[in-house]
Amino acid sequence: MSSSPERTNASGTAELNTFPKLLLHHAQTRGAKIAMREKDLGIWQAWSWSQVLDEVRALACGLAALGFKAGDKLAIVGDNRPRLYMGMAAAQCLGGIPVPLYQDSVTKEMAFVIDNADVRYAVVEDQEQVDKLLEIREENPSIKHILFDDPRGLRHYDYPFLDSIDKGQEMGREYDQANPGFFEQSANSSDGGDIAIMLYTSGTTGNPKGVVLTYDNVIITARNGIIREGLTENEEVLAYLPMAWVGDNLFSYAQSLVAGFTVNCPESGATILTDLREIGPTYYFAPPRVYENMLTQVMIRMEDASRIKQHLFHYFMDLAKRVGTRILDNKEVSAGQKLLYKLGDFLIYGPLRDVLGLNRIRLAYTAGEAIGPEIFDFYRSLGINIKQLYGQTEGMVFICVQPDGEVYPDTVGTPAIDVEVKIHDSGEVLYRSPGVFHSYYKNPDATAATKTEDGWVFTGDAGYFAENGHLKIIDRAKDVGKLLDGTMFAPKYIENKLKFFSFIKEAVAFGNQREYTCIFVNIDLEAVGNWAERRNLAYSGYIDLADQDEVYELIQGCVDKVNEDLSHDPLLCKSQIRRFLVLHKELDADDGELTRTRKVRRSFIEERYAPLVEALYAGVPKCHIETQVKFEDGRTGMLAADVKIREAKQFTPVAKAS
Amino acid sequence: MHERKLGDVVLQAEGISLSFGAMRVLNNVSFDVHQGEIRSIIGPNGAGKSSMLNVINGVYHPQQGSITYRGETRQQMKVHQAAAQGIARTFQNIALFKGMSTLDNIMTGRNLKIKSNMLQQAVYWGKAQKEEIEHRRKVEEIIDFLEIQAIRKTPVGKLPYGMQKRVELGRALAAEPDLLLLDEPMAGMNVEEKEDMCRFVLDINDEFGTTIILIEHDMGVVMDLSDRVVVLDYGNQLADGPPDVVRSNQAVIDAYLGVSN
Amino acid sequence: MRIEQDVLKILLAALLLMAAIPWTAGKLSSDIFFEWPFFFEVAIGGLLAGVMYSLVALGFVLIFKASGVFNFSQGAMVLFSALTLVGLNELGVPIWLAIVFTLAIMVVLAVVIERVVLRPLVNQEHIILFMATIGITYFLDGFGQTLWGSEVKLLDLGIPNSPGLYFGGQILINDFDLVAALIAGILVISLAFFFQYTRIGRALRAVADDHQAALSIGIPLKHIWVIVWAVAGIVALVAGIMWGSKLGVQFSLALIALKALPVLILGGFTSVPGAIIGGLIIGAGEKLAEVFIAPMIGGGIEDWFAYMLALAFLVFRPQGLFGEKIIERV
Amino acid sequence: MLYREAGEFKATYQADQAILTIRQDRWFMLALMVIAFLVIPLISSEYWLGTIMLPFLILALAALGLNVLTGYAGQLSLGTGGFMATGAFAAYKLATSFPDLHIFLVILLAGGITAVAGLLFGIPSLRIKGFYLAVATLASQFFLIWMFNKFGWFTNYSASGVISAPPMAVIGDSYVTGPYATAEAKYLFVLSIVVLFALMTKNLVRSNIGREWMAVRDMDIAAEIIGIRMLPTKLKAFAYSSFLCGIAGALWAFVYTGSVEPLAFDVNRSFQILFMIIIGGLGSIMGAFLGAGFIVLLPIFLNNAPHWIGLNIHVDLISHIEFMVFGALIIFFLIVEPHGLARLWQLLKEKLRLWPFPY
Repeated sequence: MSSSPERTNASGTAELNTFPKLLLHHAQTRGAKIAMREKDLGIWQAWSWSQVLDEVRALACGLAALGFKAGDKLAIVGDNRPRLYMGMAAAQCLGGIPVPLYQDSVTKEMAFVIDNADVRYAVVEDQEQVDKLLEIREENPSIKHILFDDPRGLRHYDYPFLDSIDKGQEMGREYDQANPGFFEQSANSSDGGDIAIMLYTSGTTGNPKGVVLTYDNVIITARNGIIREGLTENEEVLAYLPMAWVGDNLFSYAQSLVAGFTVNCPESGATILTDLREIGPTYYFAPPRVYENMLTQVMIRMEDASRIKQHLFHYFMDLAKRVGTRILDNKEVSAGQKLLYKLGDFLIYGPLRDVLGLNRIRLAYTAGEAIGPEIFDFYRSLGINIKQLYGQTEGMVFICVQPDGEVYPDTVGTPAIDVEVKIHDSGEVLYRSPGVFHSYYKNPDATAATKTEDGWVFTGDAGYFAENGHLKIIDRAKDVGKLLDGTMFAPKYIENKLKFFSFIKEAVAFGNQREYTCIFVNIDLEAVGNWAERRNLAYSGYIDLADQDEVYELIQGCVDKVNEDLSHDPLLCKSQIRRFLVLHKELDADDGELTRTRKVRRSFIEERYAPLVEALYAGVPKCHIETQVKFEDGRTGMLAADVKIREAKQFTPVAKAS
Repeated sequence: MHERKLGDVVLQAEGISLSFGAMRVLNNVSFDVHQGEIRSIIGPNGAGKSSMLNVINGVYHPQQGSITYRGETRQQMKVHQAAAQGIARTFQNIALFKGMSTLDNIMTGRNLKIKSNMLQQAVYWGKAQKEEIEHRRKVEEIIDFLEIQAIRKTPVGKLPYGMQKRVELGRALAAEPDLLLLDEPMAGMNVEEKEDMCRFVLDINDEFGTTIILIEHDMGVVMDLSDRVVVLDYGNQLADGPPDVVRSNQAVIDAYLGVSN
Repeated sequence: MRIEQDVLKILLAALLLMAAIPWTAGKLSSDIFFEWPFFFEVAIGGLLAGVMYSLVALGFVLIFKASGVFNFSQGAMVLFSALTLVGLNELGVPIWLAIVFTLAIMVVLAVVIERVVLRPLVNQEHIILFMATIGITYFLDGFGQTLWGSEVKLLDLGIPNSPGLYFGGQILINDFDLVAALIAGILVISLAFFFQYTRIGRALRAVADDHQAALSIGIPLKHIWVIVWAVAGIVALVAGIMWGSKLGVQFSLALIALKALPVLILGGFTSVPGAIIGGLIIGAGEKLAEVFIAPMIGGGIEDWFAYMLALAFLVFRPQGLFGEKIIERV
Repeated sequence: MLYREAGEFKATYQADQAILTIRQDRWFMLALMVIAFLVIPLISSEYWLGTIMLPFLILALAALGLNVLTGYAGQLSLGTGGFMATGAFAAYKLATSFPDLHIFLVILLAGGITAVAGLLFGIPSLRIKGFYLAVATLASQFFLIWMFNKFGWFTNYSASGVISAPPMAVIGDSYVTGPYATAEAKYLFVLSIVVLFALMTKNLVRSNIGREWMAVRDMDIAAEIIGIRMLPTKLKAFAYSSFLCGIAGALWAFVYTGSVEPLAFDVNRSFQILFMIIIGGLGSIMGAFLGAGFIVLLPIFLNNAPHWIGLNIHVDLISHIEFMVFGALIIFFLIVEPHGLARLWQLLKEKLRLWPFPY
């Protein structure tokens, strides 16, 4: 689409086209400004841009001293820690390529990526990651050196190829002195077209693929995002999503380096909510489940509030539902309502935003999955400018963004700056942008299958442009199937609609090449557990709770509502859910049922629970199943259960299919 | 596990006998503790284990016997003397300062290291504040070590049992002790909490080289953690030696292990 | 056994000291008149007054023993019972009936206190309960005076209030004091019996040692509290009658409680014999000191001498003469 | 509800350990100070300043002292009145013996002398605990009052046993005692001292010594085992507590009443101060002020309330009712909130910070 005229002169000059150059630039122009913070030892420890540069410089030189060469791959594994981000920058300063990995992946998964990406060096967080790498190294001795951040428990690890980052930096400083000019020279040596980073997509099927992105891909896209949303160097972001995920790389690394704003790393997983409130980010990014959890928490906590507060809350939330989003979008609202909303802002919205830590937010994104319209509207009606974003690793995130004032919950907005989007005849969405990836690493076939000669990328998603010009995504293109009668079947679409209910944590829909739609449901243990407690239902755990008749009634209600909803959709009205069951086990990434980003692996599940699927279509009321499961400590065991199956209510289509 | 090298004897209890009125609590108990060792005391309830710890850090004064600590032999320790010489401990029944936060509890553990006087503290300027900050940093390291960041400012009375035990360990660690007495640190914990606590005990021994005397009922834990074990039964010393030796000692099996089976 | 030997030693030392100091003082200073008969006269007067202290202290001990509450309002209860008694009497109720009514009122008061104050505070720290009894003190002081007025009232039970000569006419003793001591003595002995030989009495002692044990013998804690407070109320009434007919019924009766505190310290909070012996020591010591020591240092030392005496004891026996030694467990 | 804290993060330990960590609290405190130092003297009548604000501030200071000892260090004391008397008489002797001594020094030294007295009477606290100690402190109360009554030296042999403060000025002729002193000057003088010592006390209780006190209070045996020495710690509490009480006594005698007899500091004064900290909140600086405000204002309210509703009640009866109300309130507070007004304030604040959530 049209490129914006500001782009070419954005903060920008042609020569600031790599992260090393940007880092040098910030250290020079805003050296004393805070670049990163980390809550450590009870306070927010800060690094200014020049301190970041010093550390990166030492680390880079240290890596060089250890033999790291341009083109080498550096694995980064751990929670969001400043020194791991610095590790990324250090690799880039040497012309190397950082490869961030998911810190919670098991050794096997990690071994694949390390092998596939030809990783030679690694900068990791702690003993846990070191242990995994040591195990991998036994099979794959190509790892030359490992640096770790936190020495706890590693005192007695005596390996010649294992050192702390401190030690690495110490070596680096010596190396730096011995080789004056080396760092500057190598930091300035890369160019926009060079490889910046490799990010592994988790992929719902098969092994992950390494997406190779150039500096231009990353930096131009990051800059376009900054321009479109008017971000400044004064933003504060909280880096809490996995570093291996493209979103974190864009928001907590690339955009920070382009705009010069501050990245904050939380103290630990257990303190994220506190840390969020302390920092009060101005620019925030979270996948829908984070917003969902937050909303669930709000509702659960409000349940225990006094009557007066509950009344106030519900009264003003109703008001917000009516006028909140309109006020946010600067649409016309009567003066009385406006005044009332102001009062609500003082009594409820403001405090709520503040307690959640979202009070200072100027811009919040959600992406990765469809977000429930209720959830979405909840936040917007509170006055939080949350917008949906449609993106992919292959396009360095930005494909479509909801423009200010034109936010519709069921669409993902209009194409981002410099992005062209079109719909393929098959219904699949295609795009072309500066962010389009270089290639899949060592996988030309996949590259060719995804990216056309002239740079168009198949997203794999089915969708269409609505009348208002906004893109609407239905489902993964390959998942969109047909029922036996030829009706369109969009499983993800149905699943998402189910998941919008707080009681339903996961849903898996079946129906392709079958007579009708059936689903598996995973209840949300916390929400349903709370619900059960309030009704004095006793239960001993997930399996027990999932099996209760009352819970089935509850879920039935949700399923019926989805069916009613579907009956309004011209394309999907006939794919209403016929039968459903509440699965006796929580779907788990460790069992391969979910991806690391918590997407359901439908075909895997279909295979694994084949007897249940069969039973759904056989019309029987109950089915016995035994499943092998992996426990947290790594042991495996068998889980047996009798799972009940229920029928869902059917609705006559409201709109006729055109 | 790496090879363990034990140092010299740091503590020697010699013929300790303790009674309250007609009640004999300890009867001629003798054992030594080496630098860097994890030394366990086991025995059934009422065997005198806690009393032994109380003798070591001066709460109880034995009628007979002596304690040699760091080369100095005393008939009895004084409580603050023991503390000043680097003996810290945790308690069987949690003995935290209930009105204070986690942070303040652990800060209190550093009281011996604070040098500023009352006037300086009243003015809270210069030395006193500098000290507060210095010690806060140390305490934060302990909080980090014990992974209790999330409860830093919570009043300890509000914490669950397992967490309170952890805070108490933190308070003991704050003194940077040479000898740490742990009185049933894992009592009443679930498996997960026990595992964490075991890890902390090992890490403390490992990272700081702290010598540890441990009272524990969970035999699995004792056998895993300890270098050597003393077995007490009604104040009498039944056995003393490495875990596997003690485990196969017939007197111990009869008096203790047999009972628990 | 050892404890009792200690106590005997201390008592002996106390007596010797009490005699030795004035004797020496008399020798040293011509201002002080010292003669043995006079000494004994003073000492006996003191001992008899001490019995009355014991009576008030007994009320404290009862409640402390059974509920661990340090009942600061014992003095207020003395005042309140005396005021009620005289007030009823002034309304025309015959004195014996007034006593019965007052007894009933004190029992009701015990029930109310248990219900309104103690039950909501069960399981609170002792210091909180202590402060609550200070609240009760203020309330009762105010309530009694609001109800019956604050002017001094006379209470005449017809006990002769004239000095008599005893021991061969050498020693002058007030008859009233003798009668009062006798009544107090009877009360003390009957209480001792009550505790020793009745089922409830034994239960009360059990409570003091272990609340669980008390529950296991089938008496609810709240009943026990009501009983001890009622008994303490009755003791307060007796003390109120005695002190009231001696000094007149007025606000200063409440201050007698302050006199009883050193007795408690000396005797131990948990010991009935302690309260008695403590009372005797304090009573005698105070009088002797007032007569023989006070002139040397300006007089009027009654206010604090008892406290200083008790304090001196405390430093040597922190748990009081008969209190149980506390072994600290960790 | 009123709090907006998102984005207030601490980058240094100084900031994290500050007395008021929330920005809005700092504003509130600033506003309070402006009101106390500027607005109140400007708008208040002489009656308000002289008969309400002065005793309020001075008793708050005494309550602060007692709260250090009882609320923080856990040593129950019933001898506050005695220590206030010591401060008053020490100040009197100092001011009359050394007429050139500055008022500030007189007051400070009087506090110092009282601290020594507190130290002496604190010695038994090593051996005796709890109620035994409480009763022991009564001994100091009675002994001290007796002493000041008995020995003419303390009153410079005044026949009535009453001491009167000589006129003294802070600077030039801004008198704060004696007949030339204005209510505003007295108020500001007392306010400055009280604010200064409140701050100092806050500093102490958030420092090592404060933690040691609380440790001794919460579990003395554990405190000892981690190396806290009982005697010095308790004695420091006694000394500092009596220091503040002494200053309060000196201010009471010199600035508030101008002349005073020992009975002004009898055991009822001790109880009054104790009630302040019970109602205000044990172990809280703010509690001392809230409690003092409450106890000072309540009698005024009780005395005036019948008139407002047209009742005419005899003074005696009112004073009896006052007793009852006090007693009932004490019990009420202990039952409802044993930690007093300060805890209620704290809870309210927590509620406001978490609003609209209940926890």
